[in-house]
Amino acid sequence: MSFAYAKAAASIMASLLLVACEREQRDFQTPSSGSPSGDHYQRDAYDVAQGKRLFNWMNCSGCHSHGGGGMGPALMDNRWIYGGKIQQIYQSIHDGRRNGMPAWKHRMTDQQIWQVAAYVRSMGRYLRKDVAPGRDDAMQSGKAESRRERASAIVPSTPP
Amino acid sequence: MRTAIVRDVSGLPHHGFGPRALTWWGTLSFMSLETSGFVLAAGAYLYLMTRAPKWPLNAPLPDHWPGTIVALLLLASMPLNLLLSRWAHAEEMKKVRFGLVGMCILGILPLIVRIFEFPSLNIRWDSNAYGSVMWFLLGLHTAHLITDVGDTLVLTALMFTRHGYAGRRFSDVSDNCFYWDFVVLAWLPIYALLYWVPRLT
Amino acid sequence: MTAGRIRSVVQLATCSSALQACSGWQSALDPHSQTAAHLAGLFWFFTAICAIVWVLVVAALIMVLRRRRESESVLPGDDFPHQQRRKAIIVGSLTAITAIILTVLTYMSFYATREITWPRKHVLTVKVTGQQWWWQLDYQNQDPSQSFGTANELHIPVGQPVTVDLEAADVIHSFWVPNLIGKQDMIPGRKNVLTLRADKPGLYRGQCAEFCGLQHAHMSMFVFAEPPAAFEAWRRHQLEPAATPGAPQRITGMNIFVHGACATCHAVGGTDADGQTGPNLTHFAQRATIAAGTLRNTPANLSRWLADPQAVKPGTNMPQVPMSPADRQALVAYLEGLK
Amino acid sequence: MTKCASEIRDTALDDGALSARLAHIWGTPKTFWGFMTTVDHKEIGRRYIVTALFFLLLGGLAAVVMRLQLGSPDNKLVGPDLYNQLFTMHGSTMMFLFAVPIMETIAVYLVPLMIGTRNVAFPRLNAFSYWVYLFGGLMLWAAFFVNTGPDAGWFSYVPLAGPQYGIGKRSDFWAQMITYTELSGLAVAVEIIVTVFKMRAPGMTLDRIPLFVWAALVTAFMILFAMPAVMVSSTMLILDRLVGTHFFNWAEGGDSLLWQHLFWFFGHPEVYFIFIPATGIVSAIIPAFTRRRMFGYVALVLSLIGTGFLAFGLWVHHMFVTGLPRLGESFFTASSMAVAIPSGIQIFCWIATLWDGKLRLRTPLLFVFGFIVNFVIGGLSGVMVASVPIDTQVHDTYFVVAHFHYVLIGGAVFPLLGGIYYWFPKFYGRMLNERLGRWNFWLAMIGFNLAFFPMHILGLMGMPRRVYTYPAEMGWGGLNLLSTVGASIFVLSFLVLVLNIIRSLRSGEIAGDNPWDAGTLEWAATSPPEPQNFSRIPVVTDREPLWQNPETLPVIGGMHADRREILVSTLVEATPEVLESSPQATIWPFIAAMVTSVTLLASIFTPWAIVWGALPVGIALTGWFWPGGEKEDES
Repeated sequence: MSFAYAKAAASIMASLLLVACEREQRDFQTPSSGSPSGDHYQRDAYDVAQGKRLFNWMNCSGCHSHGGGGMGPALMDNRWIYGGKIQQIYQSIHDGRRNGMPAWKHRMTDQQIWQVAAYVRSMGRYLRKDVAPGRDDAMQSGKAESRRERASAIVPSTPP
Repeated sequence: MRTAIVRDVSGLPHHGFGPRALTWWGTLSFMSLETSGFVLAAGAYLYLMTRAPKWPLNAPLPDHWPGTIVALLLLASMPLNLLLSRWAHAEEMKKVRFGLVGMCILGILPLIVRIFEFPSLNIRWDSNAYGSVMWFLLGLHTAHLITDVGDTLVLTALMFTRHGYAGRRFSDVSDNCFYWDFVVLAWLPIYALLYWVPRLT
Repeated sequence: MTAGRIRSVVQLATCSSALQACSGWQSALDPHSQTAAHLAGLFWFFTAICAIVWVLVVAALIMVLRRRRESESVLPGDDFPHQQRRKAIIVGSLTAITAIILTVLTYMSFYATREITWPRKHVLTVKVTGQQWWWQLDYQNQDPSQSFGTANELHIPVGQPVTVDLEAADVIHSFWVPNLIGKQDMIPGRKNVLTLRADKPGLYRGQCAEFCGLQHAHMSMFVFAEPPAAFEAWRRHQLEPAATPGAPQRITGMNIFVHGACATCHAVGGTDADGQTGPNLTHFAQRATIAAGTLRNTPANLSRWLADPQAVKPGTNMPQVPMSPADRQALVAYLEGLK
Repeated sequence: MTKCASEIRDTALDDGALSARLAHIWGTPKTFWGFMTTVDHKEIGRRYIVTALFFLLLGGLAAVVMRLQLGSPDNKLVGPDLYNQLFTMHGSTMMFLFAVPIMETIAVYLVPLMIGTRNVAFPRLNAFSYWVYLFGGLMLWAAFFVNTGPDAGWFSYVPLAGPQYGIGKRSDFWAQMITYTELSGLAVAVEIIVTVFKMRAPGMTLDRIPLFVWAALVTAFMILFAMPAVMVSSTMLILDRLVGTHFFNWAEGGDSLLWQHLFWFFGHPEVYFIFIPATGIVSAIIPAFTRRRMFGYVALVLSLIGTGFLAFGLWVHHMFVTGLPRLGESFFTASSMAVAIPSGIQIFCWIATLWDGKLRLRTPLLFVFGFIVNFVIGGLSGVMVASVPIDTQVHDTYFVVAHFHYVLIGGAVFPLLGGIYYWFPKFYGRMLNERLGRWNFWLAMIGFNLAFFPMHILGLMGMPRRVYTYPAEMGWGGLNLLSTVGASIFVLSFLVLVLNIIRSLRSGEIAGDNPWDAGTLEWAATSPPEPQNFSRIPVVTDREPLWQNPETLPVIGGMHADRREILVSTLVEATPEVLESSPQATIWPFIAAMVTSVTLLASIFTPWAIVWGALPVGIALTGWFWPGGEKEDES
């Protein structure tokens, strides 16, 4: 009986440990090709932060305006034209979409695209709070990703 | 080592008031360190103010009325606080109980008004550094207000039990009065910083 | 001049091997500018005074251990009154002497600060922006056609004061070229200014001196102090667009660069590559090093860097762009042709 | 308040009976419950010291890994990510979890014994402070072991530690660790102040207070006024990170230099929190081993107070290269130079006392000699970095690393080691071995200087601090290797100390009450002291009471022998004025510390934790203060 409790406690501790380690991992090396689902990018605060850095550097706000939407669709709401899973967002960035979204496969590496996709997920508050980035040292344009209300379930949407 | 009794202290009292009590000195020490915290927070406020092009920074002036009402309420509590301290020194249980109940009410009233004070700053903490430091100062004082009111409530309950008759409890009551003075006085410079300094420029 | 003489005395007195180690291309003790010479002189003056004080204290301790006591009373207690008075006078005088020394040092230090302060307007102005983890250099001119950007290698004319505007793009960095000048922080949202003047031609190394994250260790820069004519030639060359590749391999390399991921972050003047977030590579082949002083600029090193930047400089924002070895060869050939 | 009929006064009992009776009343049962509930300053002080030494071990191990990494150029033993965590953990641990706590808690243990009382002023606060400190330290190291160790340096400069560049939860753990340690540090400071002010033995007037106690008092005051600065700044940091305030965001009216001002307003005095108690230790050892009263008592006390004041006027010398106005910087050069004067006076007075003394060159005195030799180097290099122009070259280089290790190890750890050899017999009743002590001293002296002197030269050769590696062509490899070798020898000296302590605990020579024939009151208590310290409170008529009358201790009579009672005396003259009872053992401080810690830990992840946590914390504090009906509560 007590052994069972100990086992349960140990497994809880172990999973906490894993969560923390994963969240704080700084994975510098590019994963070898054929990289899997990309899910681990959205559990890693470093990858999400790098994604945010790239989002700014690539001037994604030029169309998506800090996620609020402009020429491109908003990224903060729960409406996703091409799906809101990280793999789908990766596809949108990688190959581009009709209506003006360019393909980035030749302009960013796979790893970078995954990082941006993970960051885009954080804008809609689909990531854990302790993984999503805090506010920038810049003029503010709304709440930081880590403070946004959780987005509701993903709703498929059509282009306007 | 051999010992030789050279002096007898059996006649000394078992509790003292004010500087004769350890808790009074403890209270004074905590007041000093909290004053240090208030001064540094105020320093941060003034530092940010001197760096800002205008003050308030991109925000309407704060509405001073809730703050003014809190200030008036706090000042209004001072006479009873003074009396309560005297009654505690005199160890008059009935008056002490009355005074404590009164101080609980006079402590809760400004706390209620305080709830309306935050929105009347007319800026959010996450809008800019001006907003952050305004909320910080107000929050710092509110924390002190809450803890002292909580302390007064517990002490009031205590004085209505049999434990209240121990002499040192009266000393505790007078120390609580001492701390309330500090909470009231600390509010005045913060009140000026929050509501009147932005109006100077 | 006093400081200079003291310096030579101390140099003689101190172990010479340690001092030889002190000289170098990133050393505070091998000044190549008036400013750095002032600083070094002041340093040696302070060191001499401090060394004397320390030797006196240790000598006193040794005497304490060796001297014979007049009265070895067994009972613990006070000194005799006459000893007390004598000691009081000695301690009092030593305190006064300490105060005098400190006053002198304070004055010396203040005087040196004034010596190395320059008026702030000079012909040549370079804006240096600290980035994680490289230096962006913008040679600014009233006439935009005379302005240009480069990275990590600062060229200055010998003998002329140059205004250096210090800024930071992300976190705090610190500009420091010890042979020429002491450090000054680069703080986001603030502007600091230094006046840099090299009095001898040469190559000087500088390094970021404020901890700035993962690759703080590999954020160095080089200052090339050149005779004015050479500097002017270099400046004119920088204004020109990049060399057009001739050889087929280089043309392949250019296409990879301009149409691939490289151009997203890097600019090469005269091509479509206009990325602004990484170092400007217009005259990359002229640079002595890669990745802010991390590697010497050789084709082999460049190939290694492109193959896996994270292995060379873990945490750098330069990604590993997948490409075939042949493509990488072509890219290296192109970049090494950007004279 | 009628007199209790059954009350017993100590005048009715002989020494033996009284001692047994008070030992029972004040004693801590040797059970788990006794361990958790004790409020005895000696129990808590001892475990505080052991915990601080444990953190010294952890911080030291971090340093060992760093030294191994830097021992050769382009080394790949640890990468930049781990290295940054290591040096941040090393600095934060040494400053917040080792140096300041150990100096404060040696005072917690010794001050009541030295001033002749039975406990500190607020024993339950003392227990609370220990538990909060323990939980804060463990939290930080637990975070490190799950790869969440802070990595922005022990002074966590923004923006690197801020919300944008301080990625993940690492800096949040750092900022919250500050809250824990400051809470415990401030609590101890308040205890020490009130204990020294109001609980001194009758007759211990201000000019008879032992110098160690003066040092502890001055330190406590400095903590009182400096620590709130880091509380304010770390709170701002965590608010910036967690709820999006803009204190340090330049684009929204904040300023990253605000952090530096606030941090160094605390950070510079902090060096003196460590150094001043160490001078107190030196001033306690020197008289005992020279058989002379300290020369210049008044001058020493005034220099302690002077240092305390000046320490608050120096903080800008950490910011000389941030581009502040030159005139202001010159002022801070002058004030930084001026703080050398009180330190100088202290050194002159120590040497003057040694001059005519009858020296007994035992291990504690050896460490005092080592202290003077090393600390003077650190002090003088401090004079150099106080100069703005020189600082522009050496700031943030290994020169500064060398400087502050000379000040902190030379100036504080050497006296601390001397103090351990000096007071160990009082703590545990057994002497430490003299032979091993000498080995310990010489290894420490040689290892320390080999490890840190070359760093001066490395800094001048251009080596910045906080780099995880360096290229071979810089020519720094040789000196770095030398430094690594020195560091290993220094570590060895600590192993000798541990060996010595273990040997002594098992089979050390029995010490007796006053093995060094010293003059201050702690040596009048038994070794180790009884739970009540003194069965009868001594009466003091001299600065070195035991030298004045080595045979008989004058004491007072008339205190209760049936409850925990202490004597409250007046501030200046120490005339008895009140017989106050001292609190019983209780579990509430532990519970309060527990709920406080959980609240603070949770607040790293959500600000609402403060709201949810307020209620349990309030309940715990009410439980703590609510009387339990013992004699101690009802008087």
